This record gives sequence, structure tokens and C-alpha cells, in this order.
Amino acid sequence: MTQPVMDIKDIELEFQGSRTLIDFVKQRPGRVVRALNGVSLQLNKGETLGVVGESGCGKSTLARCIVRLYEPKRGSIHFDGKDIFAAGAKADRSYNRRVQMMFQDPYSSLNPRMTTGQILSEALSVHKMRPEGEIASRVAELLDLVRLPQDAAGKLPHEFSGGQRQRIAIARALAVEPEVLIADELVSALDVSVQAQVVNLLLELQDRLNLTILFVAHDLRLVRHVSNRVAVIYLGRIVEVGDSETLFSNPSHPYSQALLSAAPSLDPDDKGSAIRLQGELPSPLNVPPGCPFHVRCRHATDFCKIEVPELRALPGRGEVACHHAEEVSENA
Amino acid sequence: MTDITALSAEATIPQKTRIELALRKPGFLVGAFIIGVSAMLALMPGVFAPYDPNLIDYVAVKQAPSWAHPFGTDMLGRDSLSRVIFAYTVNMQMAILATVFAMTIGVIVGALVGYYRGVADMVFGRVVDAVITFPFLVLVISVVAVLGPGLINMYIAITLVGWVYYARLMRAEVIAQMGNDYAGAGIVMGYSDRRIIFRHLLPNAITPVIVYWMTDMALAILLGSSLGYLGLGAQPPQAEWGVLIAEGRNFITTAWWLSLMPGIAIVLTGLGFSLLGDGLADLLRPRG
Amino acid sequence: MAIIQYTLKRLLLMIPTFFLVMIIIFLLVRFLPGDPAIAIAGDRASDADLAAIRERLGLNQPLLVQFWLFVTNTLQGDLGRSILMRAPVTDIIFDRLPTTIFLTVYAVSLSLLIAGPLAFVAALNRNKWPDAVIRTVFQVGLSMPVFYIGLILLTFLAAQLRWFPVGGYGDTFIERLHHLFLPAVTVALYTSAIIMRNLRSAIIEVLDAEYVQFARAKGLPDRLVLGRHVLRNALISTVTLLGLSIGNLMSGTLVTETVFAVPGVGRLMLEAIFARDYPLIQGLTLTFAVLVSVVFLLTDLFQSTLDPRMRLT
Amino acid sequence: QDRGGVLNFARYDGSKLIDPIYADRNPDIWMVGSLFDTLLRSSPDGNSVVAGLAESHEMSDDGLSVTLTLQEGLQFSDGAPLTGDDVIFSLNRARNPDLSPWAGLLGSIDNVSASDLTVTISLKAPDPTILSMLATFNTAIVSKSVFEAADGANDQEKSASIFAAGGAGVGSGPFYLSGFEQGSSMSFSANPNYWKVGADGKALPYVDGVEFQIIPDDATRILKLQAGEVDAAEFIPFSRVAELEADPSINMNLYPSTRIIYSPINTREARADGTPNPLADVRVRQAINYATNKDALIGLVLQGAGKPMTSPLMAAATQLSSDLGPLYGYDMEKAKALIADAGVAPGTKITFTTLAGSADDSTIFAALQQMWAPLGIALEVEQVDGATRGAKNRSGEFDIHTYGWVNDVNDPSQVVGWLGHTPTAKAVGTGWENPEFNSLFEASATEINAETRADQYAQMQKLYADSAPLLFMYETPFAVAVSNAVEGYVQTPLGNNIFEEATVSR
Amino acid sequence: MSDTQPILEVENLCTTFTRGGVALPAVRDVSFNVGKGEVLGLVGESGSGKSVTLRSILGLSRRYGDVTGSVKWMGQDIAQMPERKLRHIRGRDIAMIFQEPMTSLNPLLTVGLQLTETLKAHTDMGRAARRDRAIEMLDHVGIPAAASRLNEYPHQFSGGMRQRVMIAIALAASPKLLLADEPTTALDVTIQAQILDLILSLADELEMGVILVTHDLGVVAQTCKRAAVMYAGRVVEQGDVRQVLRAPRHPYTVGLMRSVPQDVPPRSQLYTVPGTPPSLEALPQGCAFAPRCQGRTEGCLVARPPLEAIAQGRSVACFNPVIDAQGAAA
Ligand SMILES: Nc1ncnc2c1ncn2[C@@H]1O[C@H](COP(=O)(O)OP(=O)(O)OP(=O)(O)O)[C@@H](O)[C@H]1O
Ligand SMILES: Nc1ncnc2c1ncn2[C@@H]1O[C@H](COP(=O)(O)OP(=O)(O)OP(=O)(O)O)[C@@H](O)[C@H]1O
Ligand SMILES: [Mg+2]
Ligand SMILES: [Mg+2]
Repeated sequence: MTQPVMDIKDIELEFQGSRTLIDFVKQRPGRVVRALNGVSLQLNKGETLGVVGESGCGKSTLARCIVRLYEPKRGSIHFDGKDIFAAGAKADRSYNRRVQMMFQDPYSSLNPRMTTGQILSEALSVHKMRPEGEIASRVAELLDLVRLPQDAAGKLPHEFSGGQRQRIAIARALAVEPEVLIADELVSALDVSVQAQVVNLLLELQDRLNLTILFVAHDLRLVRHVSNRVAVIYLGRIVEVGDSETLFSNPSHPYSQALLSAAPSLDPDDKGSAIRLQGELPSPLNVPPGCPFHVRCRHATDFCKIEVPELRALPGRGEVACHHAEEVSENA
Repeated sequence: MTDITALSAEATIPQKTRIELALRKPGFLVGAFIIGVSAMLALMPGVFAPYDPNLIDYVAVKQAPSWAHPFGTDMLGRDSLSRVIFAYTVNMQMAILATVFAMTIGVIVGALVGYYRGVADMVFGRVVDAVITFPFLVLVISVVAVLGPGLINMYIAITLVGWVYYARLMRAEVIAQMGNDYAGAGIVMGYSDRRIIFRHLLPNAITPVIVYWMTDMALAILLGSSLGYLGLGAQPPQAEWGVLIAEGRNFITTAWWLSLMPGIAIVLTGLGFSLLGDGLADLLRPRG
Repeated sequence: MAIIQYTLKRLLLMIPTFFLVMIIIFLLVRFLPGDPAIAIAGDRASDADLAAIRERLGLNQPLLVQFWLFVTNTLQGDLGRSILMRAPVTDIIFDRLPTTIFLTVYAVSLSLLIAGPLAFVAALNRNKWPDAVIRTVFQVGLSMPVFYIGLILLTFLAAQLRWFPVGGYGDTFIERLHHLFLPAVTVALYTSAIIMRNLRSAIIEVLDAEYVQFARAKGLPDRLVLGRHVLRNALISTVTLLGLSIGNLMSGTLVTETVFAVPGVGRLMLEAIFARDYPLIQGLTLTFAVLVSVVFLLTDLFQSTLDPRMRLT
Repeated sequence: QDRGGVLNFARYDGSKLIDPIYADRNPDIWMVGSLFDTLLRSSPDGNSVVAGLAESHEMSDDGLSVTLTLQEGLQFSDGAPLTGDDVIFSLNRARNPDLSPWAGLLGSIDNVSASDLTVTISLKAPDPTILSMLATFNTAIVSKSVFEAADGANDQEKSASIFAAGGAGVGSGPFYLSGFEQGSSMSFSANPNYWKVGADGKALPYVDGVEFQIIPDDATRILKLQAGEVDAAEFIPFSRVAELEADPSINMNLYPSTRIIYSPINTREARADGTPNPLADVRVRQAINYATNKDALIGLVLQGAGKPMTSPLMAAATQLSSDLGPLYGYDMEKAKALIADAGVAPGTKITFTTLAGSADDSTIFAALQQMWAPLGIALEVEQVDGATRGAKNRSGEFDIHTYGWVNDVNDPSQVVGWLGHTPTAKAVGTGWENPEFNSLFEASATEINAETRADQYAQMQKLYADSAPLLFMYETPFAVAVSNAVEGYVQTPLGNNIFEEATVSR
Repeated sequence: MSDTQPILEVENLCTTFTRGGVALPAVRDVSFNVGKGEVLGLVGESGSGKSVTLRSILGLSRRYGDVTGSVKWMGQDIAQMPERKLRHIRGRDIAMIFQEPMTSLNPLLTVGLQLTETLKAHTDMGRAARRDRAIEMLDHVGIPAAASRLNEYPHQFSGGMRQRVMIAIALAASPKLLLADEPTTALDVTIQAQILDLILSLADELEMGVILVTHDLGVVAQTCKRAAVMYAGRVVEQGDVRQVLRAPRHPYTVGLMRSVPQDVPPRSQLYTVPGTPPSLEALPQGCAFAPRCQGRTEGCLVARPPLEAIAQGRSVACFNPVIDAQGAAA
């Protein structure tokens, strides 16, 4: 359980807005979106790590870094002890086989002109997972695995419902027998009743295949349900990470507290004690100095405006990046 | 659990076949019909033309339409109908040859540039700017003037200039398609760039190119006949609509049929390609 | 302020483009078969005459030197003397350019006048008969060769009915409108078909846009919904397209000017090419390039005035 | 006699610069006479010269000098007097090889002097063409003082600036330039000081002016005439002649001309690409000449408005032309015999180079292809533009191509030199070389005995006809359609547009 | 029914679109009422017809499809009212907030103009007054420095602010009924809470009726007084929010409630409603939910159960309503 397969250290990533001529004239650099500002995270074998946070905080960017769609500016990612961005490592496509990603939009992640059968057999044959002759039978197995009818092999993505498409995406990822699955908002685009089906499938497969899963989502209840551990991201930085039950029942970072309390309860009479944050979301174009959350934080002190809090272990909790974590978690 | 059986029985979204939907559009049908007939005339003009298109008859010049010569005869006594029909071969060939190479080059360059971006894309941007700042016809005429008049040179000229338009379109579409996750999914799956570009992106990005191609074929016929009219295109006595109109223009008041018939042929074919293009746009769109 | 900076940026971006344009022009012209010296002196000139002429025109110098001269002279605003017209190229072009610009603007205005309202009618009656009729008519217009339409209009409207003069371009503004009506219509037939196609689909798209639905939900009168919310948005893409097709539009004037005997730069271009008038060809293509770039710039500026998202802050 | 009014004239191409010595294109040359006067003029039949600015002329017996007497009281169009100085200035300018492309035509002149009204031209050698030359556009008289006063560093620039400014004064022709718009229009106004008088005893011209519009498109030009927007349209395509002749409101004029249409044949042993040239064999050239039905061609291209060439070297209207007609009359049997004799393989490919965009050329090609097919010749077409055709002609990269000629000078030496004299232009680029022909031509250049010279020309024509370096085609008239309102307009055989006696009645 | 006199009565509302010659019954026989100051929640899966219902009420669906049934606004039927008259009710009496804050504002017009044009259409305020009102409204929805932002364009606002601008526009003319189509879906949870608070407080202050469309059951629980559940174009269950959430009677509602991962052991298999919603092109003959329903009978496959009242203010469209299902929040 505690054997890390993936070790993410302090990665930073910026998106460079194109430098306009005016920038040039004024001798200033182009606009920079600071999507990740030093994220460190370990992924343990066989666990599900949930990642939550507001829109635009960098969840997808992190996921995409892990599958090498983006290369971080600083920091490193080690998989099985090997640096995945080391020189020459990129040519090694086996990493892409072992670490798979599933995307939020089930429709756009499938080539609309390839049938399910083609999509799956392409994955199998490119990575030579099976001899040519056995590919057809393996496709059938995979369809079975994700509980799609056999006639699905001959159909195009648009002939499926959203949940089914997501299952095709899962089957494609599983085709190459990966060890790690990155699920970026896998079920967000689906309806509640369908969400449950896909989540069930994922949980079941994880048990059967001993998969490691990074589960990015914004539905807090869902993350809580599927994850062993959870990381909370705010403005490209992990503010809290810890055991799922502990973190949800007892968040330590003021932002985690606000986030969790904002989710409306299903009970009409439980009006909750939602913590209302003031102010607008700061944009990653303009990350505030010091603790990035201090602008909206009730507990902020002058010190928070200057010093960036490090992620540190809190006894009995997970790790928190807050100068005042102790008091805050007391009050909560 | 209940869901295993239930899931496999899940209804997939019923879908009318796209052909069926397209066939319901009268525009598409008319377009397909016109182009079908044109293709037939182009492939087998001899079967349909009543006379040898180049047979000069000194005594039967500029005869008005009659049963013997439904479109009349021209100033050399040649049968106009036969000439219009034989011109189908040249003009349809023009539609295809003047565009197909430009399209191929444009599609490949556009796809590569759109996929890789970077320096190549910047260079490409300048080339596009430079080419589109010239009026198309001016550039084509200059190139034809360099290479010498004639059909082959005209194709070369149009290709040299025309690929840019395809490449621009393709590039934009590839970039748009890159916004879809399936391209990213290909990378994540560890597929080679070539596979992603040509197997995944290209088939999806090519629809607008094909639709544009249809219009472009119509434009190629117009352009070709404009050049024929200016004497830079088809070689006489080769019957070509632009040349036929040019030949007949002096007689527009006295022997109107000489320019009218090829004029109608151009308009009809152009219309056919445009209608077909509009129809294909619907047909090729992945969702119904 | 932002506009000025933007313009500046666009102009800077044009530098490499123009350099490329100049290379293309230069090489194209030099590769033209046929000798400008023969074009000047005529078929009957002696070889010595030709050599003298080449010497005088600097045509016997190495290509690079010629190119350098071309670039430096052009930068100084000197496009050389036309071989054919025996006058400075700039003078000739400035003489003829207004006519072509007038014709182009006239044609575009006509097109907008014709296609604009009809596009609305077609879009509002989508897939009903007025739509079908309008689209077919314009489609036919798009499929007609310019020279043929020109010929027909000339023969019937001008020569036979005498509603319009056959050629020339008049002196006063009103006279020009009258004289250039047929050529403008000829060019407009193509342009309006493009505008109509585009505007129609743009309007249809905008009509379905959420913000138009929202505008209706606010209870705005139709006049405001269509005029303020629909038209403005639909125009943007149409104007962009129009700007982009300005090059082709000017191609249209090439043939039109020849058929209608309009003394513009289009016709001049043809003459220059046939006479191997190197300086004139170079000057004209450069002028075309500048003109088209200016139109692109104007389109961009227009777009950025209409569309605040395009504006620079 | 109707006087006044403006004549509207549709031209096929515009003048670029009308100056006697710089005019080198027909649209320029043909207008020089309207703005400038020459010392002598061609007689209406074209065979002799009559008085112009010089009321009399006299050639010395040894043929080494010409003495001319100017009319009294000559004025330029602005009223300034025209004197011997102007004549000296103009002739020196015209014979200066650094300035005038036509200077070679005046190469025999040694010196020009003038005293009072007498002008003396002394020659280096006898020159049978000198009188004709004094009636030719390039010797037209310009005003020395206007040139001296004009802006510009050299003569070219002065000429251009005078032309650009327009206005009276530089010439003494029937008109002066009163307006000019490059490539679109040009206006002439009547010269009030013109010396020639009309039938009514008053100074010519009758009209107040001529307005030219340039309309390159044939159909448009005719439409303008039909619409009444112009009074005259030149270069009517022959295919439209019959139609316009039938129009009661239009007079379709076919003016006799010196224009001939012919096709140079490459006579070199090998083509430019090194392959053997079947046309090097004179029998083949004769055969294709025989196989060409000229009457049929004339019917197809000119709708009958022309006639076959009768002299191989020039139009029948040219001095000294001999009538050898029918020159290679249509005779398919003879043609076949010649081809068989020459041993030409059936299916031999010959390329016919035509002018792109020329309807006439494509008709000629289509007809020739059919006419020569019985000879086993597969005629192929190559379309080029004018500049390329000229270059190909020079470099000998052609088999056969079409060409036309109109005399600029009222003397056959120019055309004969061009078509047959090898040193001049490789016999129109055909590469044909006949020493006898060349020496005859060179001798005739200084032969002042008219009879001997005529005999030399007759011999040259015979020689040329026999070896057929050309496909001899036909002569065409100048087709000008004018409305009924116009009378007295003429185009001379040399092509000059003469407006001085034209009238318009409205 | 509602405690107060209903201001909006929707009866047998049907909206049918046609696509490629096939009829798409997006809304079928929908009936409900909204009272003064009442907040009605409309839930259901994507494509169940929630948005179309709202748009049909305002007459915005006519252009695209066929609308039948009656929509009584203050007793007056507006379903068939001509556009010209209807437009005086739109925006003034009934206002609507659209689902997509990013695309529902015209990108080319300033926020100020888009705000004041509503006022201009429905009030006789002068220019200055309209401007003042606009500033007031922006202030109200919590946009700071409102006066200076009037001349800005939508793209200069964040998603949450755009949504608030839309709310400001909708509320500018003080409507008596607000149709809010998923006003918070596009937003973050922390912002969502702010917006819902705002709508609720305004409903309270102005006694404004609200129809709140959402698919988040939590939002319904926290904001609505009554709830209606839609499935395949029909209302399948309706009633007081507590009753509907705590004791759902329709099997679909039950499934919906149970598939929410709440109060279940972590990482256990969740309850699922098998299958997927039917396509509108091929609706089953009987109850649209029958193919997915575990309690279906033969009759369900043949006949359509009507929406019938089973208690005061509570109705269900099911032949065999679930008797004792435990709702998630039970
Ligand atoms: N390709 C890109 N170019 C420029 N900026 C980008 C790019 N991708 C993401 N960003 C920016 O980086 C920041 C983080 O984006 P990311 O997609 O990782 O957020 P997220 O947490 O996944 O949000 P969501 O929940 O909305 O998916 C955002 O501000 C986003 O606008
Ligand atoms: N203009 C239209 N033409 C044709 N079909 C339409 C149109 N508008 C909506 N529909 C269809 O009507 C059905 C109901 O759509 P509606 O937008 O009301 O769903 P919804 O419940 O609001 O879903 P969501 O939660 O996704 O917003 C859908 O199947 C939709 O595709
Ligand atoms: Mg994301
Ligand atoms: Mg909706």
C-alpha cells in the first residue's frame, strides 16, 4: 500500500501566452499562466488518489504532465524509479503503455471515424499486445470486461451513449494492460445515474487488475467515495493531502474547509454551516505572493502574505500547506 | 447485480443512415445527377456527340440550331453540340487535375504544420500571407506566362498557387481537431506522430477540405475557361468551354448559340459541383 | 492608442511578407520567357539594338544585383519606368488605381446591397421556398464566368437597350456610377454570391445563438434583436471573408476591366505581362500586394472595432 | 461641307508616345501624321511623292543631294513660324542612331543645311529611298524651340514631357494633342494654323477635334459603335464585317493595306533541339504551300475580305511588287507528289506556333491541320504570347508560326530586307540564306536607276517564291467601321489614320 | 397545491421538434403551477426536457418546434399569444436566466447596454435613470465597482460574474417570475453557493416566483420548496421537496436518489439505475421508464401512467409507485 510507483516532485508549469508586439515594445514578457506552482505528490501502488479543487486550479494540467502531454518547467516525475522526462526517455513508448489516461469528454477522446473494434485493435496491435490472430478475440474480451455488447465492435462512437463511450475509453486504456490509470473527470460529463455505473466498473476493475488510479473530479461526494487518499489543489499548488475519510470528515486547510462545506447537502433541513468565501477566484495569470489563498482566507495574517507555506505533515491528519493549520483545524 | 444483463441490452441511439438523409435533400440529388451526367459525357464523349468535333465544313458555317445540328455550327462549320460535349472531357479533367494535386499537397503540408506548429508554422504563415496578397488570377497568369500557355502548365500554375488555400484550411482544421481529446489520447496511447496525423487527425479534419474541393473544382473550371478565353489555357482546336465562348463571343448577336451553349455547360457544371459540395458537407459530418 | 499599436504590429508583420512578395515577383518576372528588349524594340530590331537596350535597363547585370537595385529603389518609392508606357511606373499606377478601387468598392457596395437583405430573407425562411430560390439564383451567379456575364450584359443592356454606356468610365461621380454600373454588377455577381452564402449561414447560426435567445427572452422588439444582436455578429465573419477574398475580387476586375474597357490596373496588368514590361509588372504586383494587405488591415481593424474580444487592452 | 464637331474614334490599342522618332509601335506610328507634318507626302496611289511642307523637291543627278523648298508662311500649331532650323533639328534628330530606332533608314544622309526656305540634304551615297523617307513619319518636323524649352535632361525626357503636357506648338500637323490619359483616352484638337485648305477654301481640318477611346476588346468596340457612343471603330474582326455591312447606319470600310499575313518556316537543317527538320527540304515547303487552300483560309478567317498574296515578299499595294499569282495555288496532287518525292514519312509531326488568344491564329491552325493531313503531316499547336513568339523567332525555336507585316515606309526595301535578306534578320528568322538574293538586295540599296532597281526586285521575288521560306498566306485590308455621320476618314495602306478631311454631321 | 394563488399555471404543455422528418417530443404533457414567492425545483437527467420546458413557457421554442397546451400567466394564456404581445411579458413579468453564462451574453455589446436595453424596452425610464438602475442591479448581484464596469464587455468578466450579470439583467425589470435554467452548473462550488443565496434572497424580498432547473439534488434540497422530477420529457413526480427527496415514489426518483454516493461504505458498489434514458426518436410505447424499471409490469409496457395526485400537493406518474424506498436523506 505504501510503495510509491509514481513520485512527483515539485513540478512547475507555465503556459506562455504569446508575446505580443506591445509586450515587445514595452520590454515585458508575454502573459504567463502559472498552472502548476510546485506540486509534489506520491502515487502508491494499488491506491486511488483523488484530486479535487476549483475549476482552473491545475488538475488537468497535472494529469497531463503525468502522461507526458505537457513537460513541466521544473521538477521531476519518476515512475518506477525512472525519470520520465530524462533525455531519451520520451522515445520509450512503453511508459505510455504502462500509464494510461482517460479524458473528461468521452466523445472527443474517441476518434469519431473509428469503430470501437478499430479503436481497440489499434491499441493492441501498435503495442503488440497480442499476435495479429488473437486480436479479435482480445477485443471481444475487452468489450466483455467493460460490459459492452459484442456488436459494439462494429459501431462508431456517436452510436453510443455517454456512459458507453466512457466505457470504450476505459477498454482502450485497459487494452494495453497499464499499471496506472489517470482518470481526468472521467464521469463529470455523465448523468448521476450513469455516473454510478461507470464508477462501479472502475472500482471493480481496480480490484481485479490491481490498478493504481489518479482520480480527478470536482464532485466531492464521488471523490470521497472512490478514493483512498485525496489531494486538494488550489491555484496550482497542493494545499492538503491525506487519507480520504479523515480529510473529508475533518479538513485542515481553510480552503478545504470552505470547499467541502460549500457542497449542498441532500437533506433539505440540513442547511449546513457553509463557509462563504469572499472575493473572486484569483486567476493563475496573477498568482498572489505568499500563500495563494490568503486573499480569500478568514484566518490570513500578514505573514501569510509574504511566506509561501510548505506542505507539512500534521499529526493525525495528512499533510497541509497552511501556516495556521493547527489553529484552523482546531476551530473546524 | 442486476445491471450486467440490463447493460448489454442498453439501447444505442438509433441513427438514420446518413446516405438516406442526404438523399432526401433535393439539392444534393440534383448536384449528384449533374455531375454524374457530366462525368459520363467526359468519359465517353464519342458515344454522345453526333459529329467529329473538329471536322471543318467550309460550306456549313454558323448555321442556326436545327435537327441536324441541335446547337448549330460554328464559324468553321463544326458541330457546336459535339464541341460542347467533347469539351466535357477537357473541362472535367481541368476540374480534377487543377485541384487534386493542390489538395494533396495542401492537405499534407497543412496537417504537418498544424500538428507540429513551431518554426515551420511561422514560415508557412509568411508564405500564406505572401501568396494570398496576390490576386489569384494574377499569380496564375504570371506562372502560366512563365511556363507557357497550355493545359498542363495551367495545372502546374494553379497547383503552385492553389495548395496554399488547402493547406490553410487543413491547418486550421487540424488545429481545431487537436482541441479534441482523441489526438491527445493517441499520444497517451503511445502512438507514433505519423499514425496520429494521418490515421486519426486527417480523416476527421478533411471534411471541410473536401467540401471546399467541390467548390474549387467549379472554380477551376471557371478559371480554366477564363484562361482559355485569354488564350492561356486549352489549345485550339481542342474544344473547351472558355475557348468556345471566346470563339462565339463575336457572334453573340448573330449566332448566339455559339457562346450560349458552352455558357450553359459551365454554369450547370459549376452548379452541380456546388450543390454536391453542400450535400457532402452534410453527408461527411460524423454526427447525423 | 491600442488601435495604433495594433496597426503598427500588423505593419511590422508585413515586412517579411513583403520581402517574400518581392522575391516572388522578381523571380517570376525574370523567369518569363521572351525578352523585354524585344518587347521594347520590336521583332524587327537588330541584335545590337537589343544588347543596348538590355544594357540601358540593367538587364545584363547579375540577378542579385538586379534584385538589390529593385529592393533599394522600391524602398525609395521608385518603381522604375515602364518600358511600355515610357513613364514612371508610380505615375501610371496612380493614374489607373483610382478607377480600379472605385470599381471594387462599387462592386462590394452593390454586393452588400443585393446580398445583405436577401441573406436575411433566406435565413429567416430557412429551407422554405424563398430560401431555395435565393440560394439557387446566387449559386448560378457564382458559376458563371465573368467574361461571359460581362458580354451578355454589354450586348443586351448596353448595346441593345442602351440603358448603360458600353465602355469608358465617365468624369463626374454620378457619371462614373452610371458608366461603371455594368462592370460593377459583373464583379458583384460573384462577390454577392459569396456574401450571400456566408451571411446567410452566419445569420442562421447567430439566430440560434444563446445570446439571441436571451435577447428575445428579455422581450426586445424584433427590430432590435435582428439589427443589434443578429446583424452585427453575422457581419463580422462576412466582412472577414470579404477581406480575405479581396485578392480574388481583384482578379475579377482583371477580366472585367478588359471586357468593359475600363482603364484600371487590372487591364494594365494583362498588358504589362504580355509586353514583358518588367518594371510595370513588378510595380503592379507590389501595388496589388499592398492594396490587399491594406484591406486585410482594414478588415482587422473593422473587426476589432466591432468585436471587443479582438481589441487589445 | 460640314465643319466642326468632334469625331469619336474607338481604337484597339492606345498610343504611348507620339513623337516622330520614338514612335515604334503601330498605334504610335499611325498617329504621328495627325500631329506632325513631313516635308513630302506619299501620293494617293503610293507610288510617288508629292508636296508636303516642302512645296517642291529636287534630286541632283548624281543622286547625292536633295534640295527642297519650304512653303511660305508655315506655322506650328501654336502659330510660331516653322523654319529651316526646325527642319535641320528634326532631321538630325531623326538620323541620330543614339536616339531613334529608325535612324538606320536615314543612314545615307551626310548633312542637312538650310538657308531661308531652301533645305539641302547631302548624301553619302545615292539612296533610292530618300524621297520616300522624307514622306515617312520619322522625318516629320518638330519645333526646335519647343524642344529646347522643354523639361528634361535629354531628348527622350524632353519628348516625354512635351507629350505629357500636350498642347499646341510642337508639331504642325492638322491636329495637336489636347488630352491624354494613359491607356484609356486621347484627344486631338484641330490645328487652326494648318496650311492645307479644304474643299471650301478654308483651312483644314473640318472637325474641331478627334476623341479617341481605347477599347482593346473587339466585341466591346463594335458594341460601342452600334450603341452610337463612338463614330468609328477600327480593327473590326473580319468575322463581323458582313454583319456590319448589313447595318444601314454603319459604313463598313475595307481600306487597302500593305498588311500581309504569312508564316515563316524554319529552313535550318536541324531544329533547335537538334532533331532533323523536315522543313529544310524545299519540296516540303512547296508542298505545304500547295496544300494550303488560301481561298478557303480567307473564307474562314476573313470571311472573304482579303486576297491571297500575289508577291511572295510584299503586299500588292507596295511599289515594285510583282504579281506572281496565283502564288502556290491550291493543288493537292502536286503537293502529294512533292511530299512523296521528298520522302516525308506519314505522321511526321510539325509544330505550328500560334499567338495565344488570337482567334485568327486558332482558325488558321484548325484549317491547316485539316488541309495538311492528306500529306501525312500531323500538325500540332503551340500557343505562346507575342513576346515569346518574337524570342522563338529569333532563336529559331519553331517549325512554323504566324506573323504579319505592315509597311512603315513607302518603299519595298524595308519589307524585303526583313523577309529575305539574311544579314538583316535571318530572313524573318527562317534561317533561309540565298547569296544571290542577298547581293541583289544589297545592290538595290544604292541603285537610283528606277528600272534597274525594279528588275532587281522582280528577281528577288522570283527567287524567294521558288524556295518558299514562308507559307504564303494572304493580304488583308484595314477594316474600319464608321457611322453614316462620318465621311472623309481614311486609313492609308501603311496604316496611318488620316483625319484631316474627315467630317461628322450630327 | 401551493399555499398561495398560483401566478403561473402550466397545463399539458407539449413541445415537439422535428429533425430529419422524425418527430422529437421533447416535452410531453407537462403540468405544474408556481405560486407567488415560491421556488420550484425542476430536476432530471440531461435531455429530459427541462430547458425546453422553460423556453416553451416564454414562447422561445415556437421557432423551432410545435408547442401545444396552455401556459396561463396571471390567468391569461400566453402559449398562443402573438410575439408582439408576448414580448411585453417577456423580461418584464417573466424573466429567464440561461444555462450557459459564457454564450448567453452578446460578446459585441457592453454589459451596460445589454442591461439597459431591457429597461428601455419595458419601462419609461430616462437614460440616466436606466443607468442608475443598471448600476444598482450590478451592485445587488455583488459586482464591485459597478459603475466603471458598465462599459466593459462580457469577455472581460469571469464566468461567475457573467452569470451574475445575467441575473442582474433578468431581475432588472423586477419580474414576478424567474425562470432559472441551471444558473450554477458552470460555476465552482464556492461561487455556486453565493449565487443561490442571491436568488433566494431576491425571491424573498420581491415575492418573486422561481423555477429553478438543476440536476444537482443537493441544490434542490437546499433551495427549493417544491420539486418536480422530469424523465424523457414528462414530469414523473412532483411534490414538496422534503417528501420527494425523503420518500420518493417514482422508481426513477428512487434510483436517482440512491445512486448518489452518500451514506454508503467507501469504495462499495453504488446503486445504479440500469440502462440509459431512451432517445426521443424512439420512445417506448408505454411508460418511458419501463425498460429500466425493476418493478415494471406488463401494463407498464403498453400504457402510459398519467401524473396523478396521491396526496395533497404530491403526484406521481407510475402504476406501481414505490411504497417504501429510503431516500438518501431519509
Ligand atoms: N494549453 C493551455 N494553454 C494555456 N493555458 C492553459 C492551457 N491549459 C490549461 N491552461 C490554464 O491553466 C490553468 C489550469 O488549467 P487546468 O485545465 O489544469 O485546470 P483544471 O483544474 O483541470 O480545471 P477544470 O476543473 O475546469 O478542468 C487554467 O487557468 C487554464 O486556463
Ligand atoms: N431546437 C431544438 N431542436 C431539436 N431538438 C431540440 C431542440 N432543443 C432541444 N432539443 C432536444 O430536446 C431534448 C430536451 O432538451 P433540454 O435542453 O430541454 O434538456 P435539459 O433537460 O435541459 O438537459 P440539460 O440538463 O442537458 O440541459 C433534448 O433531446 C434536445 O436534444
Ligand atoms: Mg480539467
Ligand atoms: Mg438544459
